[in-house]
Amino acid sequence: MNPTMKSLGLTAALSLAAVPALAQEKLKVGLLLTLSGPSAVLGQQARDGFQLAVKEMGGKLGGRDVEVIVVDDELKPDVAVTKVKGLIERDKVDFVVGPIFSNVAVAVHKPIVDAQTFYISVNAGPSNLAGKSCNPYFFATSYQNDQNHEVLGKVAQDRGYKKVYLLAPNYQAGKDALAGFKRHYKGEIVEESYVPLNNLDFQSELAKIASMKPDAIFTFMPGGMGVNLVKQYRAAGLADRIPFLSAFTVDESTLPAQQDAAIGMLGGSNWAPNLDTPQNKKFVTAYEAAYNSVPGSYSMHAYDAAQMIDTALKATGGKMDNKDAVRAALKKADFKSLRGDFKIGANGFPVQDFYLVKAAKRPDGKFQTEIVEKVFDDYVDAYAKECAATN
Amino acid sequence: MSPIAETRPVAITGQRRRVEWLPVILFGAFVLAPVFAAFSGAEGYVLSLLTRVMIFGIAAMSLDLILGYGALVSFGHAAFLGIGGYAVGILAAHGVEDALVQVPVALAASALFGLVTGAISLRTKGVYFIMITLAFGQMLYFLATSLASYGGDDGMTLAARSLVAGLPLLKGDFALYWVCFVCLLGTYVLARSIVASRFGRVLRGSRENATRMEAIGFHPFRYQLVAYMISGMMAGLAGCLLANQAEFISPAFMTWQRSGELIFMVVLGGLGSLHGAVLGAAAFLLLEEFLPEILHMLGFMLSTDMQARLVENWKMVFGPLLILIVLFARGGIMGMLGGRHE
Amino acid sequence: MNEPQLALRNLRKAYGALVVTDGVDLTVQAGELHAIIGPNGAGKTTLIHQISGLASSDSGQVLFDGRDVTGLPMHKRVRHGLARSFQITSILPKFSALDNVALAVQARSGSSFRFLGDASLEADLNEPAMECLNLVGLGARAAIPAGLLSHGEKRQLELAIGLATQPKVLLLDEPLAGTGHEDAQRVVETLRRLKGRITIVLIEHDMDAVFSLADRVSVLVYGRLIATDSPEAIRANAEVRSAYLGEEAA
Amino acid sequence: MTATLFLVQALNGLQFGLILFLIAAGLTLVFGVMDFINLAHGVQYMVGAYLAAAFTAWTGNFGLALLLALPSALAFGLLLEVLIFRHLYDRDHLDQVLATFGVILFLNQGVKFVWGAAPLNVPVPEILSGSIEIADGLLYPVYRLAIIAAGLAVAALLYGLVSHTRVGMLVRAGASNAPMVAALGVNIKRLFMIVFGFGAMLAGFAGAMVAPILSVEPGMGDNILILAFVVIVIGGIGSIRGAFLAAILVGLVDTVGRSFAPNLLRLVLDPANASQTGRAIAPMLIYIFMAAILFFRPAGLFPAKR
Repeated sequence: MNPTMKSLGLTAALSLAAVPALAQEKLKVGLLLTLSGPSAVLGQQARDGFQLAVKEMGGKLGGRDVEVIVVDDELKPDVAVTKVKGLIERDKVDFVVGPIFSNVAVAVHKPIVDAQTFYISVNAGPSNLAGKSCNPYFFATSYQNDQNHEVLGKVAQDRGYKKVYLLAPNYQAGKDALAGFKRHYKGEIVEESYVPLNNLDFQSELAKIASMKPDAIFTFMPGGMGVNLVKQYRAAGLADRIPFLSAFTVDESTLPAQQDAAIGMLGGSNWAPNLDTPQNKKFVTAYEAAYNSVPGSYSMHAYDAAQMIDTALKATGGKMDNKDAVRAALKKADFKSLRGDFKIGANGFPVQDFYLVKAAKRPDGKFQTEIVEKVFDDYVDAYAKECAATN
Repeated sequence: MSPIAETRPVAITGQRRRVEWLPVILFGAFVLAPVFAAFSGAEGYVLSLLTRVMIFGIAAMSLDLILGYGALVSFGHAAFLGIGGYAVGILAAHGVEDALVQVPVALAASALFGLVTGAISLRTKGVYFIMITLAFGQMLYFLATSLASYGGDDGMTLAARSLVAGLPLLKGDFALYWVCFVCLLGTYVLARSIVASRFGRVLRGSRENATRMEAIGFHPFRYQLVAYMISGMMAGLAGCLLANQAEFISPAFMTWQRSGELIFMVVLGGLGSLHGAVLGAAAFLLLEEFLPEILHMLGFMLSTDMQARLVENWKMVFGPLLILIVLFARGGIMGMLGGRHE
Repeated sequence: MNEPQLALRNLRKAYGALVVTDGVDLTVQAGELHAIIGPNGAGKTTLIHQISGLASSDSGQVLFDGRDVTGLPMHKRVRHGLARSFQITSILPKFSALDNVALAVQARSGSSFRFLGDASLEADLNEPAMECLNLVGLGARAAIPAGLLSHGEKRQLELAIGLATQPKVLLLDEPLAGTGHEDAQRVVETLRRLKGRITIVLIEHDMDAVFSLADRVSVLVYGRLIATDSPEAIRANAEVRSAYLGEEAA
Repeated sequence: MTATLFLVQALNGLQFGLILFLIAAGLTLVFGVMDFINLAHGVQYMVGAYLAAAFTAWTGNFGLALLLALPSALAFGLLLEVLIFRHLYDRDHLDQVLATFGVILFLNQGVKFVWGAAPLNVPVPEILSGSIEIADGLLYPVYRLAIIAAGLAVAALLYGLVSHTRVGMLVRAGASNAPMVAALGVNIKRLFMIVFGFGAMLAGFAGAMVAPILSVEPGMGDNILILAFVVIVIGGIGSIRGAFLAAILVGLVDTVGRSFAPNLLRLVLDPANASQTGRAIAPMLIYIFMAAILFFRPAGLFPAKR
């Protein structure tokens, strides 16, 4: 099974030759992911996770041959809208899987659900899609964005930290992150510091942290920003003095660059590569063998998304024509998730456990996050109650 | 009398009389495209792609008006796209969903932004002008990212496309396509007219020799400022359309990379012909959309794995392609077609 | 005599320590053709820049029609009727000769903030422009892009553009510079025809032309006016001869 | 306490400014002497960082890697010059912008092709890895001080080169009047190559120096390129002195402004508003600063004399 890019596209789009007869036979899944630019690594993880699952199932999902069409959203929401219309109308995909980023997720939501196509997010979980704008065609195998932050707020509260310093990039997800942290943390927040998006240098914030001496810091610094922050935090000598709590900052996508600097830093997640379930062990081994890197939660979500489609189609006998039947089967999520305990809630988002994780070096010299303790059991996101749709 | 008069009768007036087939073909293609779209089996996609081409065509053309005819390299032009988009989005969020209100507000806001930033920017010349327009573009970009109630960095989805006089006329993809077509044609005709008008002649004169213009009694600054405002308003209109096409607005509409892409489209198409900018926008967007597939087809003799790698790294082909176009096709696409207007 | 058309009062300009215009006083009467001569580097072009407004003055005044225009930018002085040509040809090379001149006509006739209608087809602009071209003998070359004209023709075009602004005073900075004999003759003829109709301040190195055309001549040396008088008197002036004509003649 | 904090922030601003200077110096020279807009200057910085990362992985020693990265960055710059840039010198600025933008696209994807999309790691060299306590509880990393020292040393070296050598004289002359230098019979082609190669090496050096503290990833040069342009425009194009001053100013405005803007606003606004406004204004500060400078000095702080 190899990815087939939208090979018919050019001709089909601009000529009269459409090939509806053939399209019936293969199941088509469109992967809409960020594959260029600095954040490409996240998209690659998700793509590889999905394709690993498809490969393991013999190139079939739900008994049907599957064609996986990968497109790059370039992290431009308006480009993504056109590409997703291409996936739906030209390639006639049955499922859109992706994206990584919330702004893209929000932008493509309307065209996908308006076309009554199933939309499975493998990372982005913006609050409005979980709450007011929830939709029967939208599912997530990941989480609602706030949840990982809530884990750390709970941890900070439980550990009795009196003073916490918050640090986030100056954009919506950053503000949401801090809001999520504060949902369970009730102690004093000595400072809420915002840095510009794509900030390179945190020296001025680190100086402030050193002078304020909080009991812990909490931060959300995705991608390269997180790499910079972690390395600089370690270099400033703070790592051993002030606990570093973070989400989406220290994970398998950034650890190859952070390496030793990140060891011992704490994060929140719904999974870690060392989670002790048999299927997870098999997945991590197979992933590492195929792609020579440690899988992150992005790959795990995508792998689960493939499984979710597979079981749903098995339930409908491979048929897509009855959307309600497909939806009911998707919602049942009758598969063995890599993270073990897993259900789909009323708003299409998972009901799952969350863990405190810690960055560690494995005996083979590679880095990964490892589970410290379970923080939430069967946790439902805070927006689910705002969801009116009968999913 | 020197022999030049006999051998080179390059009469400007004669040039203008010649029938220009290129814009006719270009706009003809836009008229016929929906027919093909209807038969392609993916009409929403084809229409959406071509609608984008037309919208960016308007934006690129607006830039060509000041870049090609006024030599004003604005590196913050995407800001106007954002103003247009946010005018639609913010008004819609407050219940004002009619384009008859949104568009005038967008145009007024664009004109105002153009007036203020233009008045400051036009004090500088050359690269300094490029950079100060960039600075203003960046300011607006960061302002948009801080608008938490309008989605901040994530942007926000429009509940529906704008109404026209209370009616959902833009709802269908075909309707939006034709509205964009009319806007494109309208701005093209208007821009052509401006270029040839008294005003346009002063603008063009100022591009060639500002001192001479002052010596016959013109103050180029005033004309350049007004041109900058008009150009901004056209781009603002494109922003309104873009918001409706994507049914979404976000600060991503106005990054500096976007401004760079607009310059790119203009230069790719060929400076100073207006329809060249539309061609440039079409070439740029279609290449961006289809280059991965073209590569896929060209790579048929490679192993599927290599083929996938080639496709994923399409920008490694796109980049050198641009360099080659610059090095070997002076004057952009218009230059290649031998139809440079000026 | 009446109020002078143009008067300079103690005009000064310095670039750092180098004083290029050093207290120049000058009056030019309406209708006069006033020549300013002087050796290279005397500051003639700078003086024209100061009068026209292209360069600012450190101190002193430029009075035009009795009005102080010292602080006005060039484009406003032109609108009052104070036009100029350039020593180094300054035209719009991609515009036709006619459009070059028509643009100058346009500057004087109505608003240029008109966005509709093809300006190159406006008879109101083209006819006066054509007259100016005919006046300088370029009528047959109206449709040629200005950049393709010969050097002499470009000098004539400069003159036509200046005339098209309907100036009361025309400042001409070496209109004969670099022209061949025939072209020079044509320019001199044109100037002779204009003489008396408008006031002209002429900077020129061609002494034959200067002495045959000028009503009065001023001599500028190192930024100072050392003499202003009739051509005959200047010719006879010993100081001028030693400072200027002597070395020129040699 | 606030005074020490201010001192630390000023030190940070200085360090950030010096990194900017290393990049801006080459950019302003290439621009001033050759009148060439090189958008690809940012990817040369990125390539420097990647080279440092690759050589560190290979040799296991950052110092050695730095020594290897410098000539490699130089060679890479010269390769680009010969292959592409020299064909663009006589083109107008727009063509240059377009072609060098193509180079950016290619190289951003290229490093991903070679090294993968994930950020690379370069450990801080052992001897420079500690921190110095500059005030009670305020640690300052040694490596940062090393960057400051290296930046100042390069600035001094550049000053010496530009003001006391023949090439430097030509560079200064070229920045204010390139045709004149050509008329003097100088081999302009070779001068351009030297300037370009040197600029590329400086950018590469900056990239290599920051590799241990910043994430080495595709596209890392894009944002810094814009900042470098801001610097050279504020400083006055072609002026090394201007670039130095502007780089330090931008570094200080960004770093100090970011941490103290909310405090300053608190004097005039209520705290909630102040922190919100401060947050909105902070990322714009540099651009507001540039617009203000250009408003009063349309050709920068040290305009080239023409």
